[in-house]
Amino acid sequence: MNWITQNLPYIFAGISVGGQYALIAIGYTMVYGILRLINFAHGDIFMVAGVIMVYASATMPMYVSIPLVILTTVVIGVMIEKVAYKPLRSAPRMSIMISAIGVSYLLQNLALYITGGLSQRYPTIPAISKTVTFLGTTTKVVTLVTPVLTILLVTMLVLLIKYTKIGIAMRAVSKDFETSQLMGIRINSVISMTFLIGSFLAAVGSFLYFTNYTGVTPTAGAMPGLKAFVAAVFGGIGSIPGAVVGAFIIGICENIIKGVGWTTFSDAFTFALLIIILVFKPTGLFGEKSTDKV
Amino acid sequence: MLEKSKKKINLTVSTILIILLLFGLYLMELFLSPSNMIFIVLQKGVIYALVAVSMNLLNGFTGLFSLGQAGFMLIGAYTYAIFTIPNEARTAVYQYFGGGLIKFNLPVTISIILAGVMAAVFAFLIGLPVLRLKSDYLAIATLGFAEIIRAIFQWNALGPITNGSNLLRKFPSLDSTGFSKWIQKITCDIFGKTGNVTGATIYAFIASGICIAIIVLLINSTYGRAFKAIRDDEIAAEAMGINLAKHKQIAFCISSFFAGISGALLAMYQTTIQASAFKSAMTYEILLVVVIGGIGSITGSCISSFLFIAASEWWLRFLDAEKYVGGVKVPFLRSGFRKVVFSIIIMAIVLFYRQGIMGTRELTPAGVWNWFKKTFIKSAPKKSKEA
Amino acid sequence: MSNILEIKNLVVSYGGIEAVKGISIDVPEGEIVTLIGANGAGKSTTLKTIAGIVKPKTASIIYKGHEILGKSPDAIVSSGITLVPEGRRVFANLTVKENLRVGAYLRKDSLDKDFEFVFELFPRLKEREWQLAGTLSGGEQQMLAVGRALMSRPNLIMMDEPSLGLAPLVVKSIFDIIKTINSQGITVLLVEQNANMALQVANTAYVLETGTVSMTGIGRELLSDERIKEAYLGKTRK
Amino acid sequence: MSKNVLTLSNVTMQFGGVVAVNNLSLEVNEGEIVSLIGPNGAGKTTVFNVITGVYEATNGSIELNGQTLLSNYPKGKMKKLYAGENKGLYTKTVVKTPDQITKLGVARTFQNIRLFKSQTVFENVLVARHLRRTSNLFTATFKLNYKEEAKMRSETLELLRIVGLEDVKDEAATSLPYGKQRRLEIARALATEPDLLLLDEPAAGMNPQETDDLTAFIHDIRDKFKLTILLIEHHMNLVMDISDRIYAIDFGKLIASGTPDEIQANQKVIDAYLGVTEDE
Repeated sequence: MNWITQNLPYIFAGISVGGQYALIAIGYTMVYGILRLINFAHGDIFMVAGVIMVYASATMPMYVSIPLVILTTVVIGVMIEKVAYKPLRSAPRMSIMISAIGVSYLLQNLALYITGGLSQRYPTIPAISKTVTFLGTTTKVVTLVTPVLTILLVTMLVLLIKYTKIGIAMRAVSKDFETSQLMGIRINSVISMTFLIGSFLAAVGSFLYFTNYTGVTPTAGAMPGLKAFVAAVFGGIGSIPGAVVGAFIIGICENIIKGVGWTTFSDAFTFALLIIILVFKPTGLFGEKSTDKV
Repeated sequence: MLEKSKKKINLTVSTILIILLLFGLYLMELFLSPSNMIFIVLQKGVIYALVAVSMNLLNGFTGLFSLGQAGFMLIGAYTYAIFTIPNEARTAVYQYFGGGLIKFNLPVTISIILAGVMAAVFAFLIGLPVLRLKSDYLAIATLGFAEIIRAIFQWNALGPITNGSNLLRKFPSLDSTGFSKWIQKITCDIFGKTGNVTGATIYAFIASGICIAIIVLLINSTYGRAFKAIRDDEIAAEAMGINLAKHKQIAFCISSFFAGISGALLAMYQTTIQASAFKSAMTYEILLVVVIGGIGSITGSCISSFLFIAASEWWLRFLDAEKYVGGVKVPFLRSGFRKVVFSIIIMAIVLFYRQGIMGTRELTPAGVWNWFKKTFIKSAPKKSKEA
Repeated sequence: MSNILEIKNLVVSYGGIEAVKGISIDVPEGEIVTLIGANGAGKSTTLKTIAGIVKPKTASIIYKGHEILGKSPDAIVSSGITLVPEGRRVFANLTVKENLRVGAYLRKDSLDKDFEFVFELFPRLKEREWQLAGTLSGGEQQMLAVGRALMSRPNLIMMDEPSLGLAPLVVKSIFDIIKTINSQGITVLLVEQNANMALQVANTAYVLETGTVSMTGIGRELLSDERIKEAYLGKTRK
Repeated sequence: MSKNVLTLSNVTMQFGGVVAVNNLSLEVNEGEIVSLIGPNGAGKTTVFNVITGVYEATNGSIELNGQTLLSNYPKGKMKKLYAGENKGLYTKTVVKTPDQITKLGVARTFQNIRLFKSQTVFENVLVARHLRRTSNLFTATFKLNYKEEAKMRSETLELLRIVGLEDVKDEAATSLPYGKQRRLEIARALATEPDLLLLDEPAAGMNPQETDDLTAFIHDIRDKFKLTILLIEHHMNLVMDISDRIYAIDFGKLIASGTPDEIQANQKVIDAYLGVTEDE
C-alpha cells in the first residue's frame, strides 16, 4: 500500500502518457491495417500539430487555434498520403516505407527551418494546465483528462468502425483490396479517411502531450511516435483495442521505471518489451496470424 | 573467353584507377589546406560509403530490412575509442569515473578490427531471436535494439568503461595513425617539410576501401549468390537447400562487422564521440543514401554517399546564408533552408526516381567502356543517315 | 436476343507474358454463358478485366451498348455488373450481414427487400447472420459470396469457379442456385473447371485454351464432344 | 521390385479446423514417374509442401530412401482439434527443414513459377549448386575455392546445355517465355542433385505442342539423371502418357491409385474430375 501511495504520481503520469500514446498509436495501427505501411512520418505529424499550435496561439485566441490546429493537421496528414504514398501503391513495400522515412525527414527539417531549431514555448491551454489535488497527489488537470478523453474518442472510433458504412468499408479494405473494389468501394477515399482519423487523433494527442512539456522541438515527435508504434505492435498491429491497451501498458511501465530511478532505461525498456513480445508472439497481443501461400 | 577478358580489363583498369586515386589524394593533401571542404566531404563520404555498403549488403542483397546500423556503428566507435585512448589521457577523459576501468590500450588497427568483431558479436546475439521476424517487424525490432544499445552505453553504471553519457575523446584520429605518420615522414623526406600532408584522407580511403572490397568479394562469391536468392524468394531459396537461418545470420553479422568498423572510422574522423549522437535518424540517413544510390548496387551506394555528404555539408551551404541582391533580401534563404531543400530533393528521388542512381547495376570500367562504345557506334550510323 | 455484353479482341499481359491473347465473347441477355478451360487459360483474367480491376492491353468491352473499358470498378458495379471472385474471398473479419451490406455498398436505397431475397435463397445464411464470415464452412462462404454479389442488384453476375474445393453435394446446390438466379432475369457469366456441371447449365459455352478461344458451342452439345472429354481425362490418347 | 524412394504413411495435414490432407499413404519407387491428380483444391500442392518440409504434417511419417524426413503426431492445440485418423499411431517427432530435405535429395518446382527474379538464367541454376559446396565463408570470399567455383560454373553450363537453355544463359530469368521458365525451374531443381524430383503442374499454361515437348523432356531427364519423379498435373494427356502409376486424391483423401488405364476407367475419378453428373 505504501508503495502504491509513493508511486501514485508515477502511475498517474503513466496512465496519462499511455493515453497520449494511444491517440498516436491508433494512427499507426489503422494505417498499417490498411496499407501494411509503418507510417514513420506519423510521429512527425504529431510534432507538426505542436508547432502549428505554437504559432496559432501566438496570434489567435484559444477557441480559434485549437480547431485550426486540428484542421491543418488533418489536411497535412491526408495530403502526405496523396503525395507520398498513393503513387507508390503498386511498388514494393520497402519503397513506401522509405518514402515515409523521407516524409519524416522533410517534416523535421521544415520544422527546423520554421522554428530556427529553438525549442518553441508551448502555450498554456487554460482548461487543462491547472493543477489539482487528486487522491492526495498534486497533478495537472491534463493527467486526469487524458485517460477519459482517450477512452471517449476510442469508443467513438470503435463505434464508427463497427456500425457506419465507411467503418465497414474500412474493415473490408483492410482485409482485401481487390474484393473491396469489386464491391464498388473506392479504395482511395477509404485510405484518405484512415489518414484523416489518424491525424485528427494525433492532433488531439499533441494538445495533451505537449501541455506537460515546456516546448516543442523539431524532433519532439520522434520518440513518442516510436513509442506509440511499439504500443501498436505490442497490442497487435491492425487492432485498435490492442493499440490502446499496448499504449497504456507502455506508458505505465515507463513511468514506473522512471519512478524506480532507472530513467536511462525508460526508453530502452519499451523496445526490450517489444522484442520480447515479437519473439514470443510475433503478431502482438491481439494480432491476427498471417500465413504465406506457397 | 569473353567473360575472362572482361574480367581482366576490369581488374587491370580498377588497379590503375585505385593507384591514380591514391596518388591524386596525396597531391590534394599536398597542395590544399587540411581545412578545405573537400577533405571533409572525402573523409566523411568514404566512411558513409562503407556503412552504406554494409547496409546494402543486408537490405539490398539479402532482402533483410534492418534498421540497426546506427547501433552497430555505436558499438564499433566505442570499442575503438575505449581501447585506444592513451593511458595518460584516461584520467582526464574518465574524470567522473576515476580514470576508467581499462588501463591498457591496443594498436589502432587491432582496435578497428576489434570494433568490427564486437559489433558482429552483438549482431549474432541480436540475430538469434529477431532474424526470424518478417520485413517490417524485423525493421522495428532492429531499430529497437539500436535504441537499447544506445541506452546501455549511456548507463552510468557502465561509466568506468563507457564514460556514461560523457564524451569519449583523445583517442587517435585519422591523422595520428601510424600510417599517417609514415606518409608525413615520407613527405618530409622528399620535400624537407610535412606541409599540409596529414594522411587522414588517404587512410580513410584505404581502410574503407579494403572493407568495401571484401564485401564486393563476398557478394560475388557463392554465398553472395545465396543471399540474393534469399532476397528474391525465400521459399524457393530454401527449396534449393539454402539454410535461411544460417545465411541470414551470416549476412547480418558481416554487415554489422563492417558497420562497426565504419563506426570506428567515424570516431577517428570526429575525434570525439558520444552515444547520444547515434540516433535512429542516423540510420534513416544511411538508408536514404542506400536508396538514392540504388538498393542492390555497391557503386551506387558509394557514389550517393559522396553526393549526399557533399550536398548536405557543402554544395547547399549557400542556402543557409542570408543573401541580398541589389539591396533586396533573397526570400527563404536562412539557416535551415538547406536541409529543407535537401529533403525535398530526397523525396523527389524516392518518388520519381525509385531505382536510385544506379538501380541494381554496377559501375565497372568494362561497363563504362561498353557504354562508351555503344553510344559511339549507335551514333555513327545515325550521323550517316542525317547526311 | 440482344447481347448484354460483348468483348472484342481482349489482350491482357502480366509482366510481359500474355495471359489472354485476343478473346472475343458475346453474352446474350438473360442467358448463362460459361467459359471453361484448364488452369492458366485466361478465364479469371477475362472476368477481372470486365470488372475493371485488370487493365487490358487492348480490348473493347461493350455493356448494354456502351463501352465500359477504362471505367473504374465502382462505376462498373453501379452500372450493374458484379463479380463473385475465385476462392470466395468473403471478408472473414466481417459478419455475414456486414458482408452483405458491403455488397450493397454503392446503393443508397433500402436494403430490406434484398436481405429478404438473399436469405430466402440461402436460408443457411439467415441462421448465421451474426457470425463472422471466416467461421463459415466453404459451401456457406460460397453462398455468402454469391449473396453478397446479388446485393448490388446486378444485371450481369460473373462467377469465378464457384465449385472450387466444394463437396459434390454442395456443388450441386450451388449450380441450382445459379439456375434460380438466372430465372430471375439476371444474366450469368460463369467460369468453371467443373466442365460437366458448367456445360449442363450453360446456354452457350466457350472453351479457352492458353489465352485463346478454342471452341464455342451450345453447352449440352459440347458435353458430348470427344475433344472436351480428351482435354479433361485424356481419354482417346494412348 | 525396385526399391522404395519415397514413402508417405498416414500423412494428415490439418490447418486450424481444415483437414487439407487426410491420412494419405503413397509410395514412389526408384526410377518411376508417378502422378498425383485431383480437382483444384484437393490438396495436391499441400502434399508437396509436406514432403518438402514447407509445412509440418500434423500426423504421419515420411521416409526418403529409408531415412525419416518427418514423423509427427498431433500436439499442442492440435491435440484437441485433430480431426484426422490414426491419432495414436506415431509417438516420435522428427521434423526436417526444407533445406535439409533438399540436401537429402528432394528437389521441386512450384505451381506459380518461383524463379530468382533479379538473376540471369545462369545465376538461377548456379545458386542451386551452393548446397553442395565444400568451401566456407572465408575461402569463398577470398576466392581460395576457385577450383570448386570453376567446377560449379562448368557443371551449370553443362546442365543448361542439356535442358536446352544454353543460348539464353545470360538473359534475365523472368524475361524468358513461359515454357522456358518452367524448363529453367526444372534445371535449377536438377542442379541440387536430387534423387527425387517433385514437379508441381509443370505443363500449366502450355499449349498442346509445348506439353508434348515437356513430356519428352521429363522422360529424358529421368533417364539422364537417374531420377524418380512425382508430379502434379491437370493436363491429362501428359499424365496418361508419362505416368507409370497414378494416385488420385480428392478432399485430401486417396480415392484411387493404379496404372493410367485403371485410373481412366475408375468411376470415382471420373466423377471427381468431370464433376458430379446431374442424375447422381
